[in-house]
Amino acid sequence: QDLAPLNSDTEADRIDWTQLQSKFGDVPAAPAGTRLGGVSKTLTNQYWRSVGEGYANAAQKAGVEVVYQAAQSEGDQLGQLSITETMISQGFNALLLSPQTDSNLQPAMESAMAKSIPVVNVNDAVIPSARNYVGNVQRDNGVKVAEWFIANRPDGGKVAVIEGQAGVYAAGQRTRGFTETITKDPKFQVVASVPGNWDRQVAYDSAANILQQHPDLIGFYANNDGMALGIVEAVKAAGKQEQVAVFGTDGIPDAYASVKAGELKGTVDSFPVLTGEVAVEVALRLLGGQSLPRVVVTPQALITADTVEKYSVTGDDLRAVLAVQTAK
Amino acid sequence: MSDERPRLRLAGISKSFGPVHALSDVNMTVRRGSVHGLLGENGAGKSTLLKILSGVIEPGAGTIEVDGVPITGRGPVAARRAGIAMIHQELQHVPNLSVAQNMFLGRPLTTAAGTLVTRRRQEDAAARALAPLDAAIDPKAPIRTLKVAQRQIVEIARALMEDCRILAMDEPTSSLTPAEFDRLAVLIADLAGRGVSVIYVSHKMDEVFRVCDQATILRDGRVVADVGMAETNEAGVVARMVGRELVAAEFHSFSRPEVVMSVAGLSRGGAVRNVSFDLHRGEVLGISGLVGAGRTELLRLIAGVDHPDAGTVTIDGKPLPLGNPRTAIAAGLGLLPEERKREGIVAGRSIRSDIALSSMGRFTSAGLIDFPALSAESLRLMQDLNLRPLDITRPIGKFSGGNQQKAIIGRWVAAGARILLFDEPTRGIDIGAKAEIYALIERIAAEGRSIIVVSSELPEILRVADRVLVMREGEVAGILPRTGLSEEAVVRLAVPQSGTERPLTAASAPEDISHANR
Amino acid sequence: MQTVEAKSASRLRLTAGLRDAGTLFGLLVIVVVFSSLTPTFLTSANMLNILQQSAINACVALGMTLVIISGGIDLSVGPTAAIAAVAAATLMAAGVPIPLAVLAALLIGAAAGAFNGALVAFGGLQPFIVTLGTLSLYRAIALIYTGGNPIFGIPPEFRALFTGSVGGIPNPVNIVAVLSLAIWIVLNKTPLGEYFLAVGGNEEASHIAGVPVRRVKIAAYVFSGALAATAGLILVGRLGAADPTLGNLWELDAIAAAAIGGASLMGGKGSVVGTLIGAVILGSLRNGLTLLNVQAFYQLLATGIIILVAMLIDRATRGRE
Amino acid sequence: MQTVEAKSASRLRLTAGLRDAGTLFGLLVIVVVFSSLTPTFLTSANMLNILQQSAINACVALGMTLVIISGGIDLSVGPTAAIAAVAAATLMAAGVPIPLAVLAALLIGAAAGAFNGALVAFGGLQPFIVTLGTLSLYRAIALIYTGGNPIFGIPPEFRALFTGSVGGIPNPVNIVAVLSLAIWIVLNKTPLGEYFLAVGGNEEASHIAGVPVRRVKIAAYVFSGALAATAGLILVGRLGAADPTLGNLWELDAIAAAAIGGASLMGGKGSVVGTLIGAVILGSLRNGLTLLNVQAFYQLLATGIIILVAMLIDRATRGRE
Ligand SMILES: Nc1ncnc2c1ncn2[C@@H]1O[C@H](COP(=O)(O)OP(=O)(O)OP(=O)(O)O)[C@@H](O)[C@H]1O
Ligand SMILES: Nc1ncnc2c1ncn2[C@@H]1O[C@H](COP(=O)(O)OP(=O)(O)OP(=O)(O)O)[C@@H](O)[C@H]1O
Ligand SMILES: [Mg+2]
Ligand SMILES: [Mg+2]
Repeated sequence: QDLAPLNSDTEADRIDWTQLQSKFGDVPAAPAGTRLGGVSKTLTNQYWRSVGEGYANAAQKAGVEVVYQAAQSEGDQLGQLSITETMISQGFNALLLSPQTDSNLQPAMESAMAKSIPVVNVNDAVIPSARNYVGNVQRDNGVKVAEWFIANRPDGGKVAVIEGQAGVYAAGQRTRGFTETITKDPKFQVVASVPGNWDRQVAYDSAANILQQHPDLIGFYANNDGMALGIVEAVKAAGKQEQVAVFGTDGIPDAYASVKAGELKGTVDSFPVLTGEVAVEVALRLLGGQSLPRVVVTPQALITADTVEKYSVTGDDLRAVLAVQTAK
Repeated sequence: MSDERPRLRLAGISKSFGPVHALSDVNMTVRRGSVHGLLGENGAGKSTLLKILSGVIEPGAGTIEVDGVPITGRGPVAARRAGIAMIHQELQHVPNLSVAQNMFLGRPLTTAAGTLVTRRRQEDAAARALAPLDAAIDPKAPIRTLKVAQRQIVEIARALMEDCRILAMDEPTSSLTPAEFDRLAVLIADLAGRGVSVIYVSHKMDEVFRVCDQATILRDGRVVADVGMAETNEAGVVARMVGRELVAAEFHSFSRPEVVMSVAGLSRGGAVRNVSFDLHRGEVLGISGLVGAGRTELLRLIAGVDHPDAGTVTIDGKPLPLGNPRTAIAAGLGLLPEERKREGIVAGRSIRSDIALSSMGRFTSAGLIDFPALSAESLRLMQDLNLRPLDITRPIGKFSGGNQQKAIIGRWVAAGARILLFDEPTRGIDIGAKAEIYALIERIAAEGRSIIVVSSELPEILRVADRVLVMREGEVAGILPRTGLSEEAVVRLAVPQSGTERPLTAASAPEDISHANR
Repeated sequence: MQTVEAKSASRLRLTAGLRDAGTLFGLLVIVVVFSSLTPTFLTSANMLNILQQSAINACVALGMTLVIISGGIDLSVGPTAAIAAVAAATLMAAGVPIPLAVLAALLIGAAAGAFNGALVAFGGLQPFIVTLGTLSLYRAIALIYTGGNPIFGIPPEFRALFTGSVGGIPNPVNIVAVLSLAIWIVLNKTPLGEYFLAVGGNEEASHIAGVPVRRVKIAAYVFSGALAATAGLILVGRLGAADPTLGNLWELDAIAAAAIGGASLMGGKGSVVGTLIGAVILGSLRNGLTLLNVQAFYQLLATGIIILVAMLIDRATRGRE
Repeated sequence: MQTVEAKSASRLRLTAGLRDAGTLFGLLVIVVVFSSLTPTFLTSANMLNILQQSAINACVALGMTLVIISGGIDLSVGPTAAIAAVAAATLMAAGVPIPLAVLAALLIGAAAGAFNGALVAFGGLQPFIVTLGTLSLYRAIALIYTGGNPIFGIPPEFRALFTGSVGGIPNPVNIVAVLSLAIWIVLNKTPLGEYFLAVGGNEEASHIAGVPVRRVKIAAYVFSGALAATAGLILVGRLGAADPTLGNLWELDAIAAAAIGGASLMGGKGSVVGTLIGAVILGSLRNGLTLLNVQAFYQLLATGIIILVAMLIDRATRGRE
């Protein structure tokens, strides 16, 4: 109760994921029969399935059970709350929550606290009363793409943003990060910033319209990869592949494939599998009685044709690559 | 009985709707070329029997044979294949489709390959079928723009068009004038002459005696008699139908000259033109006229259902704001609409709710409905109106048509209306109930209330009215006092003057017929 | 006469009972299946849990039932709840007394409903398309008003109203129980209820019979709006925040609850008890599937199948009417 | 006499024309407003763009129109399209010839429609609730089948069918034009079309007249399913991937297009031309708002307002019927 409302992007009490081991030592062994409950936004998005994969990997390694549930569709706020409450009533030892909105899991959060069940808020929407958060800095997703443009398009030009669902925290932060960073360079103009509702088709149509209005556009930033892949098709249909650079967010496998094929210029990977693994690690540390900083930052990286091979690895190899990157 | 195979044999037909035995072990035989009456009071089971015959509902038990061959298969299509055509009591149309489309619904005229509808051919054929009945009906008009009577004519024409062996007609003339019945009678005689058997249901005894040669009489779902029309008379038939004494009404004495309502210059479109008249306390004013003369529209204007273009209505000296049924009801008016099913009842609600619909305020205390009082009043009214079955919770849609009509009259009695506007009040109502309604009208008038009765049945108008207002093409053709009132006088006023006859439609033109015959 | 009355009264009760019996039977089947699959399901704690989780949908569905009965539909319930919720939250955060803020929220909900109703009744527009339009419009208002950010700073006394319980029953359940009783009375015991049923059953006949058709239609939407606002307040109380995206997809759940409970989308038919059972069916479904740890895709599958099966059971039990 | 006939024939045509004129007028207003705000809007390239973007919604809305006319509603069009799309994509990725894959997709769409129709016609269930159930069910099937992942590897020849153009007109527009003509003929020239109108206008009368009511209802859903599948294929061709979440919220757009185009959700009324105009209105709206770079919240606001205003204009132009 004494905690200030959490802002995961600016919270001062934070630590990078790579430092957990050095500062807090090994992950404490979990007692037999430990059960973790994960609740995510939706499974219709590859991103959240990958997070679940991370949960499963880490749980298996630690010899604990993890149950992973999700709402039936993105935006189903009450459904997600019901699922979470029901899980609490089943006696899980710790919860890993990725809420639909900042507030919709608050009662679950409170009843978990009342029962002293540790809760880890994993990525995206931020529960203000959350004691522990694992995830990346949403704003940086947009910042990284903006920085690419400033570095690689010295002449500047017109760019556009295709946003996620109106009113969603991650979408707002990503868009703001991109827009605020790129407009610091007066040579760039953000000529359009319109909703794509996380939907490939809507993004495609919006991109086609924007290209109609601004034939000299040089780039798109999309709040997620599904929309970015739709935009790529619109750009291809307009025959402007050379001129227009398209960036997405999330780093789903399809985006990697597209980057390799030279279609998508890049995506900001926030390494969902790793994020899931770190979240489980954090939960186990909390169960082991460790007192961790409030925010554990997971990595993100801009994936372009130059770097795609480097990041196309998994497991410990990927951890190694990312650890090096963070150290820099 | 003749030894030739009967055209139609119904054996042991039974049908129950829940606890109601609509039909019990009905046997009926119809000869080839016979016009066979099916008679009985409201709710006797006539419509149910004909619906079973035409495959619309399935019998609980029993068999149907046409020319000695049992009908195989179910549903309306099987019945039609067996040569049975039917005119339904409750007009069933698709409002947005044209007259022709409705007439050919379910068996469209198509191109040779059967893929496309040939609308033009349908319209021509429809016009030809309509011509002998009412040439003014445009086969292309959406049927919702037609008045009830015209729709009934369409229904008749549709059935006549079919190449059938048995034609069942369930109250085909309930909305028609005597003149139109005359035309229908000719067609029926012609059909019978060609060997078609006709089953004819009507509450109008004069019609029955004119067209029928045989009749089966039902009471409470059972056959009570099979009679040859030649061997009986109206009183004999009615006695068997009713099984009790008919109510005899005293003609009310109407003397008070006090005007309760005065209508001045009321107009709407071409339907009602500059209509003015006065209505007195305790008066029964009959309104007569041909189909489409504007009577229904006039009542709707007074009752606030439609907005007039011009004109005023004054009640007890106070002008009545027009165009809102609630102000009209508050001023003491009540409309019994012409189309019971569409404008009258809320089919799914209990008859109690329907009776109380316009007088909820009366049964409400502290914001809540006083259901015991409401039930008692509904029950009292139902008994008063001889409504059957006497079950206040039964959905009104499940009552027979005649009983539904009585319920709506009950609604206005409950609402304490002082001026009642009855549009075809006895349409589809049996002879016993009719007498009761006449008695009711007398009683209401004697209580000092006033009634306007629109009716296409001249004898009815002559029977109940103190004065008769005759409408012609939307205008008041004249108002006749009771003294010296006669059918001839009314008809003379109602019929348009020569030279202003109705326009002909395409169908009746010679070249079109020849074109169609090719 | 006394006996006739008594008989028909008892038959009335029986019919009403039979109508909802089909729905109840569907619920029983679901309860039996789930409790045989997981022992947790039938614990009293879990039952309370289900009721609590169904409360918000039930509240919205009550209003939806009135609208559906009167021949309309209200797709805008979610955004209506959102507007009311963010308004109340802003007021309370600004120090306005709780009762005043609640009243304001209810009035806003009622006004949103009245706007829908007026477009339907006076504009002569189809309810589906009107409320599809206001679904966007009201959501936009909520988002613009808040800039898309949830409003925190809800006073603890307000939250206590909705997180507390009386006699072991969570307050949201108590509130919805009281509201259900009120709506049941409105529908079954007042002229307005008769009018809802009459207008939905036959609008033209009702008009001729002097029923104030337009006002009745508007009233249905006003109830729906105010009840949606109530649901929004309950949620704010539970969440401790008012999110402008709150109420997403509520319309589908509410319509499903009403329809499972026997309301006909053609109007003129529906029951308060049926709708409540419908809401509990949907709540049990979600709860049971989560207890069984059914994965999201299969939950979706099960939801679809169970809605269809519940309707078929209901249909079979009730018979063709 | 000749003149009487000619007059009423022309009146009929005029009425039909007037019906859609209201919708057309709404479109004109939108076009005038947007083209005064941004010059790009009225360029021929952008007009083609709008048509292209409206094509998919138009395709779905055509089927929806038939279902609505026949007195039903189909909320499951999006998931139906998704199932058909992922099935076709899987087949093509596995090397099945394109025509076979397309045929399979259409059959799957038709089967999904037939299932809806059968539940409505034989199960006696309400269309809204049936297709609400299959909305979940079909989506679940698509997600489970693909594990939630989009299917890539669509053959370029298939894509060329939908990204190409004939005479400067993009192929999706051509395809939908041909389908519209076909549906127009079905609705206006065949017995089936008359039956759709009849069953939606008065089911009981249709039954009495011997119209095969059940088969007609099923046919409407089969059309809707097959057209949704077609829309799914068009989208796969354009995007180069078959996403199991494809078609999200298509039902609302399609219903809105049909309703804006004059279809009555009470059944018995609707027009192919009106629906097409309705789809173009919605397409123009999205296009114009994007061209003007209207911010997300205000896009939502504008969409809501414009739907309501379009309906009011339409209503005013058409008059009370
Ligand atoms: N669908 C139904 N459900 C329940 N009861 C019905 C139904 N149809 C008819 N009945 C009942 O069956 C009985 C016979 O009705 P039917 O309509 O056959 O009478 P009818 O002789 O045609 O009367 P009318 O002269 O008024 O038309 C009545 O008691 C009626 O209430
Ligand atoms: N809704 C309508 N659409 C088209 N014409 C109408 C409509 N209502 C009335 N009319 C026309 O107005 C005239 C008067 O009709 P009205 O129904 O008032 O006559 P009526 O004397 O009561 O005849 P009926 O015996 O058929 O009821 C008729 O010519 C009719 O065709
Ligand atoms: Mg009858
Ligand atoms: Mg009349």
